[in-house]
Amino acid sequence: MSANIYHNRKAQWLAYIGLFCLLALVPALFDSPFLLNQLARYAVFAMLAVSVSLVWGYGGILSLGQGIAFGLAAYGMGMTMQMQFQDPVSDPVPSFMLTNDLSTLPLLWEPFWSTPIGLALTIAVPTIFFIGFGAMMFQARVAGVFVAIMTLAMLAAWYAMAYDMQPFTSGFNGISPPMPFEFAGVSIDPYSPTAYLICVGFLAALTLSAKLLMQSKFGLIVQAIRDDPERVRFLGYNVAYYQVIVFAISGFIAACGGLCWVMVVQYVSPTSLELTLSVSAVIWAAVGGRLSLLGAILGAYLVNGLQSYMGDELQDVWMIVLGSIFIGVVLFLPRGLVGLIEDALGYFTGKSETETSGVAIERAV
Amino acid sequence: MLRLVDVTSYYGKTPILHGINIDLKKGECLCVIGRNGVGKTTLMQTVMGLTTRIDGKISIDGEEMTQRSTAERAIAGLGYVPQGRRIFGKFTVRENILLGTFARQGIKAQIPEICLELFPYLRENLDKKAAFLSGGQLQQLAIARALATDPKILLLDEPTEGIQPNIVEDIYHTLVRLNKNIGITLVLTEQHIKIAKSLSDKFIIMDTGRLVHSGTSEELTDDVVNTYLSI
Amino acid sequence: MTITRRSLIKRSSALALALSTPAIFRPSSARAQPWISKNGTIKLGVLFSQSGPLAVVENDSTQVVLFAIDEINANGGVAGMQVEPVVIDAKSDVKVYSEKISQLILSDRVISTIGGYTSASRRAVAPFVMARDHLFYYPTCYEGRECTQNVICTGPLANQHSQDLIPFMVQNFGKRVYFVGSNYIWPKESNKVARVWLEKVGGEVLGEDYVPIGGSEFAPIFNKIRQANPDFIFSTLIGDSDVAMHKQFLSEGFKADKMPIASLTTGEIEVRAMGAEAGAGHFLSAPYFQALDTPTNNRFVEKYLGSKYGGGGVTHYNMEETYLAVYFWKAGLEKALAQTGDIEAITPRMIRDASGGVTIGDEISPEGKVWIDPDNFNMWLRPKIGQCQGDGQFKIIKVADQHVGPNPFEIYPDRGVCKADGLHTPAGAIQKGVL
Amino acid sequence: MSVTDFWTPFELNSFLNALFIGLSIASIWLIAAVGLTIIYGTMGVINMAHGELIMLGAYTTYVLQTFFYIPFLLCLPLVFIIVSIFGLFIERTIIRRLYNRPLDTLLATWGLSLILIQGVRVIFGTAPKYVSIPSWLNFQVSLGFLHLPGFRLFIILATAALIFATWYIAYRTTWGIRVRAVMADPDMASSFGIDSNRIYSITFAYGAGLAGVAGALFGGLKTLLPDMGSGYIVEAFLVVVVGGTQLLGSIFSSIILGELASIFSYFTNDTFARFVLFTLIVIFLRFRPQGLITEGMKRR
Repeated sequence: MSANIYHNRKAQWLAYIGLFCLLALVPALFDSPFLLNQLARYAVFAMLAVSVSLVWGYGGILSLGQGIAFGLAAYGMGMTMQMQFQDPVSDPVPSFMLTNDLSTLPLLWEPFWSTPIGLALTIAVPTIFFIGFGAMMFQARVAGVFVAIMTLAMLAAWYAMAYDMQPFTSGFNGISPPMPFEFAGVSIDPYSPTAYLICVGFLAALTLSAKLLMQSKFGLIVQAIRDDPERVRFLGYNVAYYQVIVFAISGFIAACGGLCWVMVVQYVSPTSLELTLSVSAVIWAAVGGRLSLLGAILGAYLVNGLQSYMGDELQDVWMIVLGSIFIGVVLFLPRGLVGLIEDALGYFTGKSETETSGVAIERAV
Repeated sequence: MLRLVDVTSYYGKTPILHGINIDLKKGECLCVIGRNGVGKTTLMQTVMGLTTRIDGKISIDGEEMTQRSTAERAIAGLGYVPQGRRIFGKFTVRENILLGTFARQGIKAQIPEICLELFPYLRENLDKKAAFLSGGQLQQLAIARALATDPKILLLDEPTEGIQPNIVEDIYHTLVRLNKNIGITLVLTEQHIKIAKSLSDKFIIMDTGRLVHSGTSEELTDDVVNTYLSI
Repeated sequence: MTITRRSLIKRSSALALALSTPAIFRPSSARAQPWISKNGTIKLGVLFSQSGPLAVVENDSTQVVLFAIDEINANGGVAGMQVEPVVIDAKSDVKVYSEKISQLILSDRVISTIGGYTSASRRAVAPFVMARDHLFYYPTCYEGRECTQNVICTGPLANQHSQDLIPFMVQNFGKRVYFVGSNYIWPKESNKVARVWLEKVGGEVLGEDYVPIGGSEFAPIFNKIRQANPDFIFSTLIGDSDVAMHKQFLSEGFKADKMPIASLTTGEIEVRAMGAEAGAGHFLSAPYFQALDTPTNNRFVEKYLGSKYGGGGVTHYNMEETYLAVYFWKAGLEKALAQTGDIEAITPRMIRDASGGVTIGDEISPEGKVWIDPDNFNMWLRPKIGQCQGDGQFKIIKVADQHVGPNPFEIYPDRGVCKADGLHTPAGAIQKGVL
Repeated sequence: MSVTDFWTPFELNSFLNALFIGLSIASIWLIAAVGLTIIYGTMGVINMAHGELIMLGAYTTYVLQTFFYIPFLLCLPLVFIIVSIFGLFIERTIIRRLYNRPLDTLLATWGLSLILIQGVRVIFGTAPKYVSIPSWLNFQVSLGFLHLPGFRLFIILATAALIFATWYIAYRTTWGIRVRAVMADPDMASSFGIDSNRIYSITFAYGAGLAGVAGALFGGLKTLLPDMGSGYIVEAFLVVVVGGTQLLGSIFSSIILGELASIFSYFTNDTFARFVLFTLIVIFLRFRPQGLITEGMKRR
């Protein structure tokens, strides 16, 4: 059983490190600000896909609400960047508020004067929300489809909120901070290698930590819960506790994605909280392979890359192609594209692929 | 009538039954004996086509059944009284029996007289919700429902389990009548050795998914029982 | 720069690998290239949605830009060079707008971009447009109260819309008004401006309701309207909601002659979508109508609808404003060229600076003479009021006596005045890039 | 400001009218959700493409009206049949392979919805289409201060008729017995010769047909755009889940949700009403994930 190199932990770590090294080398190889910015966006999408892979592939919780964490963080970052632009004395209130009949800065916005506090809130608020929301769901033993529906309803509620609270969020139009993000006195141009490397750095750090975590005892229990929550419960584990933690970690990752997103696009609007984005993240993870963090990353890069670079003739039918790919993956490749890689590696290096693939689902990579 | 040749049956990828051979003639009554969890119910479900995969051959009246769906088997003449009855509680008695008629050839949606004749209680309570019936009444309903399919072979999984003794007797007589008078082939699993012995023509004993002993009911001696069924 | 880098090195060894290579310290070589090269063509970005919900309107915008470019190229191009449109489908997704604007600026190196229909798309591209000192033409009505140095708007501002419409409606139908709009900034701003005009003529707002963009359930709102019984409804609904409201207006039993809808949005294309029956009798304030009977417009309508781009079957104000944007761009570019003399030296910013005061006369502009305000770079135009007829076309009831100037901060005088170099606040400071 | 600016003062007649309108909204939610209830309740299939089936219904009506000059009333049964056939096709090609994998049906049907939206866009273009409703429906019902447009009344009646038909089929025909048997215990049902695959196919087709009729009716209220269906899917799902995936439950939940939506938007505005409503639903599901009505339904 040992032989398929796909299941070899050393080989896996090599593959992860190799991928991130490759990504980190991009600025050295291509001198194109546009490409860097675009790839930085893909890295952000990859973070979202990783968060989906973690919560769904490993935790067995299909959340359609990853956009909540992403969107809340995006607003936090947007507010931080907007306040970096405002001047406390001469121009303390963002322009869109003045035209929404707010003459003083709302209390909600006050903490964002300070960049460190703003950043901390950007990450902490979504994570804490996910802890609370997760605790509410999982302690009630909500599972499966009902988690999907509840996260969907929660997402729709947040969307309506961001949309409606126009004086605080600028509503549908969104907030576009006029200046790039500034940290420790350095302005981070969204097109610069710095911005790109920050995104890739976040992606690498989050993915590798998540992988480490999933190989730990905690991760094994999480995966056991995915396969059979009742059995784990009978063994005396607090299933809800593990589910809440893995849900919160996925929220944390998505929040980091939201933070990086606004750094590279300098814009935040309720579209971050749209259902489409959250479901797209699920699609990326599923196409690449939700049982593997690496697969999710590949899925995000691949789908978005195809979308951007497909010829104009195909743009018309792109959604049809995407939909078909997705249906095909669900029907025939439940392990996604990395499932194919696994089978191929198994074919060359290991035993018969049918045997290994059966095991692979239980022993996700 | 019912023939199983080297049947192995699976739940998921795990084999539950191993190499079962049965040959039953028309009008015979076969009793499947064994301790709990040895595969008696699985055998019934295998014959009915309710397991994931079956290797080997199953035929009814010479007709190949192995690859047929459950519904097709029911139409071909298999009636099924499952363990625990599995009556549709939200349905009325009438609707429950009507369900059986869907497997009939020819006239449907009409309750065959035999079902009500055997169980007068059901005739009087046709519009009662099945959920309100007692255990024995439910068993009667389950048998009536299976009879409505006009079966050639009736599979009964623990027909006397959890039923008060006086009704057990009723059911025993009903089964005798179905088998001896009407000529329906019976396969039943039974814990009561006494009932098994007096009702059936043949028996098989199962253990951990395998057929370990078989014979005519006369051969079902205390020795055999002690050898295979003692704890 | 170094501080960030150092701290990053600590974080990840993978990053250190990349940082050790010198390439990233190279200055971007692209900057030295001219925007327009002498032996090439002039590239113009066209960034509208050809798919998704916004395509309803924006598809026509793409078509009319291509039509105008064809027209310009057939007449000798700009400064003797041919114009090459770089058309990108923004898929009705602000993420795509924000991604593709950088592609247009950095990869395709278009000298300017025309695009957008919603304020959200304008705001999504604005940071990049400003950071790269690009020039973006936003060819439709908007709320104003922005003062950037890189956006030229060729549609009417909120103040230009209602200054004639509100008095006209009050005079003809009565003083009691109900406001209905889509739930975002432009309708809210437009309503604020409309209130100002309403107060001047002694009108009264009975209620104000907003539905989500795309929302189509108007029963609760019509319930309130029935209760308030206004003399007319002032609508700033966009897209689907606008169409749904007009259809339900009919089925709720309201009559256009008793309680007409005065709209800033319901043009020919919307009427086509709702059916002329639902549109008939209501009013629209816009600078342009298909029915405008001038030689230039008749020629424009006939030529456009006859061309391969005219599949939509109607012309409307949004389309005409987009058409003007192309000609404003041409005029601005030519003026900038006249000032510098060297086409390779032209930058997007030069075109913008040269555009102040640029005029397009009757002979080209279907709506009549228009020009760009040299201070805030929005358009001087003559708003018109039309009433929709049974055939889906508008009858022009009133044309403003004279051109009305754009005033992005009209109802926020204490914010300051928008000038070419930024927002001049009352305190004397100059704010740049006010969004 | 959206909350405070126009907090509509309470006024009895108007408020009663709002309650009345709530019923009208409820009928729309219900008719959008009824097909979904049947499909989900019977088969455990989460059909994310349900909104697109509604959209197909609307476009089919448009085609029938515009190119075949078929009167509106006659369109309704035709749309039902056409969309049912399409539903049958979907069931045979995609859904059938995913029984017992409810989360996967959710994903696959999401993919399907992308295909349908873009497919319709490619065929019909981006310009909006509209369905014209017969002029005899342009009347208004006034009962004192209560007021209802004729077309709304028509939708309420059509919804009631479809619900009744569905109830009749389920509880008064042998076909209904089969469907309910498969719902309750597929294995036992097949032991009585009921081909559950066939039942699933036809149930799915029936649910799809109902969605088609809903689309035909909605066409009279709003514009036809390829993505019009996505606006209904969230509400429809909430109706189904809050109701407990049963016909009766869906009726109750759509009435409750429709009334709440109407009352909230009476006092505040539509967007804020959605926020409050969705949050309430999340909290409700936390305490009653099984929904309003749960009588013996077997969950998958």
